[in-house]
Amino acid sequence: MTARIGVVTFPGSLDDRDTQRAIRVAGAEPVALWHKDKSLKQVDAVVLCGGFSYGDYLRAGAIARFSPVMDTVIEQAKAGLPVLGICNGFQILTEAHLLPGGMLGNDHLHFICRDQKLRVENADTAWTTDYTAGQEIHIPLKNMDGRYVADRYTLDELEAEGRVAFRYLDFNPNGSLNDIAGITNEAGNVVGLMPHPEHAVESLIGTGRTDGLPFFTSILKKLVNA
Amino acid sequence: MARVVVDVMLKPEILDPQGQAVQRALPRLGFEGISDVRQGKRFELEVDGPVDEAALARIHDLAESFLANTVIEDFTVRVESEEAVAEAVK
Amino acid sequence: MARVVVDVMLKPEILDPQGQAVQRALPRLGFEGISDVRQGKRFELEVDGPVDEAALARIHDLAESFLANTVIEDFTVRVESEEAVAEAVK
Amino acid sequence: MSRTPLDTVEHAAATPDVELPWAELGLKKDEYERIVEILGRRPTGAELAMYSVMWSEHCSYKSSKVHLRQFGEKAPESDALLVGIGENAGVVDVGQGYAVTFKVESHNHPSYVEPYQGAATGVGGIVRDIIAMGARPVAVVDPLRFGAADHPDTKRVLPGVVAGIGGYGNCLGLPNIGGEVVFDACYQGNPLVNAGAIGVMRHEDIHLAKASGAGNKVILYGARTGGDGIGGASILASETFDDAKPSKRPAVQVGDPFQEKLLIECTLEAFREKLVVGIQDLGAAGLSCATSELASNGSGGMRVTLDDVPLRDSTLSPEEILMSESQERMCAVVEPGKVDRFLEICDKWDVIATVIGEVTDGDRLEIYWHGGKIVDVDPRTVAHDGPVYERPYARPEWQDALQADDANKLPRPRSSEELKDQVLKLVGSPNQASKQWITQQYDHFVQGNTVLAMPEDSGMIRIDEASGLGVAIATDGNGRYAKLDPYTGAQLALAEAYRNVATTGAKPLAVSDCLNFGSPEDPAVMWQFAEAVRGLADACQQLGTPVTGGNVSLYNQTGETAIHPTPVVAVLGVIDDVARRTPAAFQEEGQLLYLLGDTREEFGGSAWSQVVHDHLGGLPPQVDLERERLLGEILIAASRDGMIDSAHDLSDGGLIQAVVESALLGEKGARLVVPDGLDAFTFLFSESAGRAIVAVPRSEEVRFNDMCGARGLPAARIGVVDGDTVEVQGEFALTLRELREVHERTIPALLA
Ligand SMILES: Nc1ncnc2c1ncn2[C@@H]1O[C@H](COP(=O)(O)OP(=O)(O)O)[C@@H](O)[C@H]1O
Ligand SMILES: [Mg+2]
Repeated sequence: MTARIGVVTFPGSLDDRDTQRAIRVAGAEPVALWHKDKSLKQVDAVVLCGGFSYGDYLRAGAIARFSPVMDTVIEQAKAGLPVLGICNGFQILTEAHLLPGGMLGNDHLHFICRDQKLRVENADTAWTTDYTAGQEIHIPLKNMDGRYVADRYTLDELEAEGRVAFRYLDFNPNGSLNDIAGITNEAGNVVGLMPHPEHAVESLIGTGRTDGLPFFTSILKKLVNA
Repeated sequence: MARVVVDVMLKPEILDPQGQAVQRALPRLGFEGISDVRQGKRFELEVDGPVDEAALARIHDLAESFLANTVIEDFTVRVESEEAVAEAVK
Repeated sequence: MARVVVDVMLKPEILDPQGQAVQRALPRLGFEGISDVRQGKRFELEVDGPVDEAALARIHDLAESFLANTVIEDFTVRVESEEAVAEAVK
Repeated sequence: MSRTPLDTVEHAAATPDVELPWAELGLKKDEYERIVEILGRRPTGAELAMYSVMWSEHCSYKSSKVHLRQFGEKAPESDALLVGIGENAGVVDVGQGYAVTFKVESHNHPSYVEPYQGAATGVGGIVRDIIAMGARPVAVVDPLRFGAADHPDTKRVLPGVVAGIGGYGNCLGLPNIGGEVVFDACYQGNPLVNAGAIGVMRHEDIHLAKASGAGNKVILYGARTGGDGIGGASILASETFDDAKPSKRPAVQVGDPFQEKLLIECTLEAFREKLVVGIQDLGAAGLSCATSELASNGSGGMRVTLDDVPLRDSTLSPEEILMSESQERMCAVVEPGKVDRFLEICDKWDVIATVIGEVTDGDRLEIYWHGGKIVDVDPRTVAHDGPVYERPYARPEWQDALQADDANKLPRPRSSEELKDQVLKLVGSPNQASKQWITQQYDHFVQGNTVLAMPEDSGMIRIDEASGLGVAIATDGNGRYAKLDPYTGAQLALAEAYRNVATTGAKPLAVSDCLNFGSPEDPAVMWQFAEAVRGLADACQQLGTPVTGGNVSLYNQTGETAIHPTPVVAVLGVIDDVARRTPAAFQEEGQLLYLLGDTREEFGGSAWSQVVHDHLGGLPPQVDLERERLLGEILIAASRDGMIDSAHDLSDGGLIQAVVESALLGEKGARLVVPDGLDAFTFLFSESAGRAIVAVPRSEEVRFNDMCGARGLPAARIGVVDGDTVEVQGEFALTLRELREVHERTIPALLA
């Protein structure tokens, strides 16, 4: 059997089909979810993909957070459903308070698209077990609002609990505090990050690296072995 | 030191996609009775020295030539006074 | 119909690169004597019906839960009154 | 509502003496008289609005039409061409049942006035052309020209334009895979913001802009209509923009990329369910254009009730509604039985959609407002029978002197040290420096099919996951060459774009262009235009790549001073399997570097003459299209048969520029030897066309040489991929670190 992984399409989602492809490449079954439906079609995990939901008007992710589908995602994530937020998905997760802190415009005020070096800091989350802690990987990054901020207390807590899942290496592309590229919730089922693992699953495409594939194989193994 | 506020809004005839997106989201959040939303920018300038006519005129120039593009935006300049602050509902 | 204005600014302890970029450009434009610039958002809401305490309270909720992300932003709500308008230097 | 009587058709017939503001709307007296003659009465205000925008330079091509005809007349036989010039965009067969549509357009004037929004709405407009053909947009490109890199206004215009193109394209989810950034003082008050888009569809999904089938409904969907950009079409194209008169500033529109993204998705869903008979995007001239073009291309007439158009501003007059250029709107013709489903799909995507009229039996376009008929015209007279001018043209008297001022006679470096300094100066000059600061503001990865993007010679997109079928696109244009000789300059633009596509391993198939020139009322400019079109049409014929569509932008001048004539050419190519694409980066140490083609002493218009001597004169490089074709065939064959691991075309900056780029990209140096018969200076800086460098694995050397020998393509072994310096034996060596510093520092230092 394989796992069914839902990918939510909001108006303005851009990487929904890419994410579905990445799930397929990893050997799982992608399931399209629609923002107006409360139902998650009984999927085993959910990915909130990249894009500009609602144009990212107001704040990135702020309007999407109030869609019907998010009511269910929030409820089930709290009950342990694995949820991965990539870029806009990460922004939605912070707006929904499933992850602490907030996302602001890049400190250099420009959109930035680059092949970004990261360190995997936490290889125990639902989405990172196929990495090893400390592993250095390259994943494409592309965003306007990638600056992770949180108050001192929250930052200290994240660091102390090992909940910084990914950190930027060599170059901080957006002014994120503590070079944070991605974080996890306490339970490790909800993970958000700015870089785009779904764009790094095929050797011919994009930067030609496949460093993003373990996200999808990690969750697949977890779900199949569960 | 005084604070001068420059508000920059899109001209009324110009499409404001951001304001529209906010407005369209309101019913979903259970808000009724707001017939229009416009979103603009607010600049808070901390001015050294007295904010006299001359200073305001200079800030007006700044707003016109730099903070706003008057092809598509209108702006207002005002000194943030005690009264205005008092009126704010925090 | 009345207009309610919600101003949203980044919390003071959070870096505001937009405001900084404006401030850094000032000397180039020949402006001196502005020691700090912060840039935020201004929302103009057109409210149907009277803007009484209850209405303002609702808009306050709206600002708190939606227009601002209070993890990173502060906001103020105010009725745009005759006084405020009069004070504006156009 | 209004106190003055509505200017209906009846009213117009009854009041022949009413004066209308035809001059203010940009019409000439004889044009107005022709309208009166066509109608047999004075036009109503609404009719006049329609004619004035549709007969503007921008929409009617009245100055350029007589020349553009050559693209059709000289079009080479091509099995690939499915839809040619005349539709929203041309369509090319790329095999396996796929068709590709692509086109380039300009948004020059608005981008000068409001760089962010001007450029953003330029992307929005070209993407709607692609959707209107039935295709899913898969990529954008952005050929750009700005004033001097160190001019203060460039610091206003460029960052805004780049942010606007990125802001819109990124938000739409379209990878940006190519373009150009050129600085030259001639573009100071007239930056060129051209934008191109590519779309992919199955053959059976091709849609055309026509309204057929009496009773079919006309549905307007997308954004509400507002008061923005009114008259933009006529004013933008028929007046020289003049900073001193704000009243003439064209109104600028604000784009809403989110709305456009919804338009794409809901349009494609409607296409998938075969709900659409005809479709047209609303761009310049808004509803005037969409209704008259749909009606005139179809079999019947059309009746429209303007009161049904959803408005953002309820005070708009019918004339304004007809002229409004509000963005993110489309018009579809749908059979009555399918209207409900169409509206349902729009509703699913939160897109406002309204039936505003229907196709009729007759052959008239009739538009109603508040119950009165305010337009009753033969739509062909609006859309197709605009004025055609045979503008006078003459070779400018300064042309001879310019060509006589031979760049080959400029002082050349006298020592190895000087040669090295000039190399550094070249690779760090704004035009040759890395454009990464700009291109990293564009999403290259979205859609997950990008095989190659900047700074590769062409952008490449996979269109079929199973077979690896892909398309490539490159845009080029060198205004300096075209200024020296517009005929040759246009051919060089094509040659370069063609070469760029072939260098990555794709077979060039078809061409789109954006022709940016000064005022057609200046005979010298008109001559440049005529020569460029003739050159391009001849070259397309010879290379077998038909022009499928394009755009003309005139009046790019300030006062009497026109920009360099700047024909921008886009070439589209196809590759059977993207796995065989050839990148520009050096891949492996020890691979042999070959220079393909002939190197002559050709410095006219060169980057060297600009950077070192601030000089423009002489003749541009010669064009040999047969050689270009042969070079292309060799590059494609070598990629297909695995004989080369990297390739880079030679263009502005010459060989050294190309070697430095490939070295920095691959983080591997090169040792070069000046081949027999050439001096080091010419070897490094000449801009002879028809050349490329390739890196050949040693195991393939014999096979590769045999192929070039058999086909008669000069191929000289010039060195080897090696180390961490670029070394020219006997002359100098520069470390990659030093080169990178010089190459990558320039643009951020000027603009960040
Ligand atoms: N320079 C050109 N070369 C070839 N075709 C052109 C050129 N300029 C315009 N055309 C063609 O003329 C037609 C009308 O152009 P245009 O008005 O730009 O189209 P649209 O109405 O879709 O914006 C199109 O088919 C276009 O491709
Ligand atoms: Mg069109």
